Amino acid sequence: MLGYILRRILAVIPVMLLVAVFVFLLLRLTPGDPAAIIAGDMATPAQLERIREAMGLNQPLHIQFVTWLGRLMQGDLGVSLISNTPVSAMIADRMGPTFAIAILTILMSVAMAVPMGVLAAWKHRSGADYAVMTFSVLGFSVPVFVIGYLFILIFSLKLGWFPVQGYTPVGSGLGAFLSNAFLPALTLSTIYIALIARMTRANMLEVLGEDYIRTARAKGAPERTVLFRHALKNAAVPILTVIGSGFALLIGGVVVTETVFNIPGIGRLTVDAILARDYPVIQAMILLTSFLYVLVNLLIDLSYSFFDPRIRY
Amino acid sequence: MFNRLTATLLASTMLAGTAWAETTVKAVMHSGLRVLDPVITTAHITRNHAYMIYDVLIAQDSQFQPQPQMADWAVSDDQLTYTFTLRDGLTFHDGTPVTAADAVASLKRWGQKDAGGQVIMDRTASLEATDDKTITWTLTEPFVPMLDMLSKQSALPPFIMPARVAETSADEAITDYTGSGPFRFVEEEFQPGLTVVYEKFDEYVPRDEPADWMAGGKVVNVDRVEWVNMPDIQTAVNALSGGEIDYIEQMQVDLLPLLEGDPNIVVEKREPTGMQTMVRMNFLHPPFDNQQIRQAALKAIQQEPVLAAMVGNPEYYQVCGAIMGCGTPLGSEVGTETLTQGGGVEEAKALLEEAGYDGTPVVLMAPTDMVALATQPVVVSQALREAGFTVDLQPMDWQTLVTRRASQAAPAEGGWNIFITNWMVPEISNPISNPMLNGRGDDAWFGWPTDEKVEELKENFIDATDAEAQKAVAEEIQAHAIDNGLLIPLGQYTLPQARRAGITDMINSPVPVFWNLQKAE
Amino acid sequence: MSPIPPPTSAMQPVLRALRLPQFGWGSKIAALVLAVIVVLTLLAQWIAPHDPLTMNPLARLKGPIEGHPLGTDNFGRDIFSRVLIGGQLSLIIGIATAVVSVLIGLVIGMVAGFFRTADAIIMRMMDALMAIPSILLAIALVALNGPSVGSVIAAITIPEIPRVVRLVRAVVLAAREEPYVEAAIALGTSMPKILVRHLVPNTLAPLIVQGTYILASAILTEAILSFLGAGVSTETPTWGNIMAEGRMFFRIKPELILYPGLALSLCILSINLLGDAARDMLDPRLKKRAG
Amino acid sequence: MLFKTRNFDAAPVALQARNLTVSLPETPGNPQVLKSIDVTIRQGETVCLVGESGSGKSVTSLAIMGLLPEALKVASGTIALQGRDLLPLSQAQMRELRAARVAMIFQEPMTALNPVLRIGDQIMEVMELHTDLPLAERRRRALAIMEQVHLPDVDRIFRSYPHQLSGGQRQRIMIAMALVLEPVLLIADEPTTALDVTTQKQILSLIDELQQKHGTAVLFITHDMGVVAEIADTVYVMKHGEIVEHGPVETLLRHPRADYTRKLLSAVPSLSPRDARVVADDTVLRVEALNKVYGGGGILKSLPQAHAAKDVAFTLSRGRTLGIVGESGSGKSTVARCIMRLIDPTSGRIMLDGTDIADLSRRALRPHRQKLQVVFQDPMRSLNPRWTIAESLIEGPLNYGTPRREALAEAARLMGVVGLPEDALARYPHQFSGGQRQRIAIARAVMMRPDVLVADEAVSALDVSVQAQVLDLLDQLQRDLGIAIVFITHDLRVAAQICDEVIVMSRGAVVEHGPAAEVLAAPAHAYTRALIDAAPGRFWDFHNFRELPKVTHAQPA
Repeated sequence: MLGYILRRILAVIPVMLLVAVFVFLLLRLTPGDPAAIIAGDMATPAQLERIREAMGLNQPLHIQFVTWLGRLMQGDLGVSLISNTPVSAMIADRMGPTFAIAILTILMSVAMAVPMGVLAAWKHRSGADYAVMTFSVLGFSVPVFVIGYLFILIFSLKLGWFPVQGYTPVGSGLGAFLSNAFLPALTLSTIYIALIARMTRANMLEVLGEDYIRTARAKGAPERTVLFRHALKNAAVPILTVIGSGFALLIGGVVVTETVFNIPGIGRLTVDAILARDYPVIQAMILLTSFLYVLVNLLIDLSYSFFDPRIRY
Repeated sequence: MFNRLTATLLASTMLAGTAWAETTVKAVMHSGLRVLDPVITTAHITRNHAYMIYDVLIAQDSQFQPQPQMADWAVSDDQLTYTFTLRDGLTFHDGTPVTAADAVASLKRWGQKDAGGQVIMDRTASLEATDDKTITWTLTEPFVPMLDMLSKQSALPPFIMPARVAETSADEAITDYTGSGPFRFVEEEFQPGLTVVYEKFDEYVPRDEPADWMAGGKVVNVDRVEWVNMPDIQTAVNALSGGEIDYIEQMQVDLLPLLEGDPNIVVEKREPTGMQTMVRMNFLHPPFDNQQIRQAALKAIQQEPVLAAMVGNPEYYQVCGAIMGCGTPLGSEVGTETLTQGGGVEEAKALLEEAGYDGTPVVLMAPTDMVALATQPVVVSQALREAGFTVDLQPMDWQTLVTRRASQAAPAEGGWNIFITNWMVPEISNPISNPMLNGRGDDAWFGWPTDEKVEELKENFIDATDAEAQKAVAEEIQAHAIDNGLLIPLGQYTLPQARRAGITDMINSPVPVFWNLQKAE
Repeated sequence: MSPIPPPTSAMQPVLRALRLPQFGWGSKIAALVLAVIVVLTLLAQWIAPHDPLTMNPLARLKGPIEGHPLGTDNFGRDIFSRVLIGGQLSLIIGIATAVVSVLIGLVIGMVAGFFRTADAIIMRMMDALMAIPSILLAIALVALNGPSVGSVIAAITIPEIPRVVRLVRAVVLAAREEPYVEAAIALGTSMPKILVRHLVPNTLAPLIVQGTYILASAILTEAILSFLGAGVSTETPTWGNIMAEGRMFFRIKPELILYPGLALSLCILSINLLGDAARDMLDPRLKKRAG
Repeated sequence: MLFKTRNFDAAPVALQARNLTVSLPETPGNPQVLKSIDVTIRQGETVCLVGESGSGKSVTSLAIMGLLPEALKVASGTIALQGRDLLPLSQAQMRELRAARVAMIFQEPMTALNPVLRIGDQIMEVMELHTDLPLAERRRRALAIMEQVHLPDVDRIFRSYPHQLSGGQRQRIMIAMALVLEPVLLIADEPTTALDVTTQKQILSLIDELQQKHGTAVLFITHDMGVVAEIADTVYVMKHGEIVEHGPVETLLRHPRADYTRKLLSAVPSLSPRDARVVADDTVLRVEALNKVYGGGGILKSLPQAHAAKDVAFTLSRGRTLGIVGESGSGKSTVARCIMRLIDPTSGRIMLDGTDIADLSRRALRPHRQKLQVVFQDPMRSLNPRWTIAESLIEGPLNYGTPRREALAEAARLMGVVGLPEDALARYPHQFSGGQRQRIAIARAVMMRPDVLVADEAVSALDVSVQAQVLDLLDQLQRDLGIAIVFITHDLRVAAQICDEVIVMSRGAVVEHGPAAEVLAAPAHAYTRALIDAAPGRFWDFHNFRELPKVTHAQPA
């Protein structure tokens, strides 16, 4: 087990290294001169050259990469070109809200999607099945910002149940946190629920056709026991996998919902950084989100053995 | 790296929000604050930030007249020596007193960067602190607009910083945000592009006169001001309706109906002059290296559709052909009839024919992420096409435009032909500081016109001794600038501000400021 | 000896998937809706009452009025015409993304599935590409390369490729264990020929299904890119940028989001439903249970 | 005593199905899957339900359990358990009966247990569902029944997960689970089909033992006549949803009345070896010291190695058949795949017509490929489903430069040889039955005019009647073309019928090697003996409806 974990962690290294290369090349091989941005409205060519020199932008690409990677290894993510603040501080500052809302989203999604998927699989080809499937296809079909606007319109403006925007940390009280975080999480959930419900349904359908389900029924087990005790645990691994791979989707959704609900998270930080060509921030953010993705999926892989005793490392 | 992040991440998720001070004003500003050094950028948000935490020597009142702020002044009879005397009680936020040496260092740094400042520096014999309270500035020749330049609100007012900060190279951003203004910058709570927090600076001693635009006593009546950036104006409107914020600096006029009828909300124009939006062409490359074709472009465009698409409600825009702004002392609308009334398309077609325009595509840069600049290019490109231009409308984000407009390369090789920009009317109301009227080729503003005539006219303006004479020269400049196509004015507009009714006594200056205002609980 | 049924076509599984009468009523409606949308957008040039770019800023944000059945947008352009024409580019972006990512993914996936040496390297690269959140990658690509149709397609395509590669590789790995592939080896069939003649056809069915999902998600991604300010120019309307532009006026004139949103959602919904139906049809595991 | 001869006429009826008809109401034409069948099972009796695939055996058992798939509906008839009709019962009432009164065990022990629940919990669940016993008592009873099914180390197995047990152990668990509540009726649906013969023998005797101990009625579903001969009291023969014949086992095997029964019985290959053919001195394949080792290596720690084939050696002459016999995991398929070079041997020589092909590169191997052809087990998967039969058949010849027209003509001719109409060439595999596909696969191999044909369990997936036809075909081809055959099988009957020589493998090693008649009639090695002992019904000559003339070796069953 330990050896396996070690090997898996080691396997993260080449992936992250490749991500680093991608990110670096992506930013360096595309137009947009960070020096021009720093120099501002009134810069002269000589000033530009000085800034390029100072930033090391004149050196060959591979030297720049090695330098950058070296700093990265020491935990130095650099300093924002625009605001001059250390990137790690900026990220640390903005991670809380994103993190909290992402967790809430995952919890809400799983709590809603898994029962939906189980129901749909159990009542295969029934009205309930079609309802769940239609809902989950709808979740993929409506842009998340449209959903966000609709929720604001209905729940905040018409019904007045939630504030329209903003963020309160969990520390200020769960109620306060939830009143701000519920709508964004619900918005984000739609696509996640769609994904998980579909996956749950598909896998439950498959599992429900397995011999041991027949065995359970032959034992006289009631349907509830068959579904939740025998089937669901067997369907858990692919459901977990989709939660992990859906994490990338979640990050995409976060970018949009943070804009719609004005949440000071890393999604907006990234979009702002990209639009402002704030290279150190872009690099750090893409690396970080990729790392989180890899990490989440690693944790999920490792958790498989909890659900399926056949998986031992 | 990630360990540290994870730790802070957990901490910031769990930590309680900061306890509110007694009165907090939450304001949504027009843009997120990212750059904190008011000398290296002309961004308005940075200037607004600087007005919060720094003070200025002299300031402009609502009559555009310079008034004492940190200092009184005296001018020698030969108009060559200006003496500024700091008033008592001025303290930096770190507790040290403000000295003349601080002011001199700040003025010198400013003089390297600001267009007006550079003109003054060109004529400066000496600038020094003669004692702790006295600054003596000696010129080589008289310079009439001296006090106007020093008291201007935009684009780069000379803010006074501690000498140690002002000694930073003008090419580098400052990292120490100690000011002497009425508010203190709370660095720990700063989130670039997102939130800026200011607290009342208790040791600040306001002047005794009532506040009048940037001049007068800056009396702070609230404990804390938070600037929040909201990327979506609708969110801000929703938040204002819900009482989650107190103030929106720039309202999208189209959204005003949403706030109408809400007794808790006041929508108003903050200041009378507003902004001017205008077209800039690139003089270096075809087809706009040809005066006739520049003229054709000017004739092709009519202001009203541009303004309508941009603002919507005519109450908030004004068709105006004056390159120095309508409603300013020097505003003249000579030569802009087709812009203001239309009907120039046929003339434009004729001019194009005459100039032998060969269909060279015109690269028009269109920023998509700047609300105030997003619609004009679309309408302008349509108008140019109707007159016979081939237009290549290239959408891009604002930062790309910023990078690209600095390129003198041919349009096909990463350069450009035309883009649209906005200036605050006070920034362009004077031909000396109006960046569009700089005709010094490579040293001119983007577009790089080489126009000796306009430079000559500006010399005449500096030499003009009274307002009448100035106005006469200004009219000549207007006629020439329009004829040569230095810019195509697209009209003036004001984006109203919206506030909760509980926020009162705001100063209606072009720069939004937070002293003087009261917040009722 | 039992009688042998008459011969059928080589495209058996595909045809079976496309034979609509086997679908449920949901899929039939979906096919109908999709057909209507496609026909309307194809004929948009002739149906649309106005040029989608002709503006009249003085008659902007008007409700349904004479000549403008859905009203006008903030430039005074006809919303109905824009939604019709906008479908064209949205569909083109969707189809192009689906086709390009499937083709590239097919080639890379084949190589990875068949050549063990290349496999490790290719799959690590795909892992890395997958780890980068696709929206961020797409925004970055568009922001850095300029928001042309080409770069939008490229930006949406690149993140989809690893998913296709994984799919193709999995199919190839499974198929190369099939006895008929081993039989082909025994028959002296060369590797490239086995790849093309035996394995590629196996990937066809799952790729068609995957292609529909990519098609749907590309149309959606385009809308999100536009929303975030990294989409195609407003001069070439797409459902995405019509909505992105209209979002400012959501509360004033919800039609600007509503109609393109409805067209977009209906279109994606139909494509997804058809994709699901095709998958149910093509997935032998599900079929087994249906019997 | 050859057969069970108990008489149950006096015993109370445990289960009686009358006029049971099951149909597919949603399929056009409402086809009937079971056509008005009658089955009676008495207490303590073992009733065997035999038939080929698709005869409706399993549907019968599922109908009794009330577990029919949704598409199937009981159209008419009654199923009475101890006189109480089950069909009108609600789902909840049926649930109470399952496991408590009627229990069932299934064919596939590998998949019939829930892989994510512990064995003990799965056994105790039965009691949890049907009794109020406290946990300690449930546990005690679970352990007790596990002892009864002769599981070793019950405490450990109680805590284990299914994947940690062998197939035989899992089937014992299934039996334990089925019998823990002492049901009236045990339905066993092909419970030993997926097991090796030696394990099968143990399970069969276990069922028998428990049945006697508890007096349970057993409905035993199987397609294997050997098993029937071994365990049945009464036999029902099914075909296409109908019961064609039933009666006491001995009567049925000795004097079958229905044609179908006769046909079925005749198709069962005899365990007595065929007459060995003349040894030609024409060696086409010689394998020397063949080894295949899997695993090893690994980056951080060396992975466990598996020696799948140890020093295997044999020679094969033209026109003869070599059988490689063994249970699962014995390494017989590994040897076949090594010879085919579908996998690379670790060491050893494979001399094909005098050339060692063991180490040849793919390219160098190509010219030799055509001499060596293969037929696989699974007829459903051995043909590309997207290709017409013609395309599949000419693939090989085209590879070696035969003109298309010629190849097609040869394909058409071969269709006749394998007994398919010529127009079959234009069709697709899914339009054929399993047996037909296997003929096509054989034709495809023969198209290459191979010297050696490797048949890897080539008839194992087929029903006996079809199996007999395919074996005949192979025999005929061998006679006509002089092909040498390496025949891999786990089925001693099949080996006896077609092999000249036999290799018996166990755990990768060859334990016995010799002429089929010697090895099967007088096995020298204990393992071979055990294997033969375990073959069910080995005393009976089904083909001739009588006992085998002589007992071939020492210990009778």
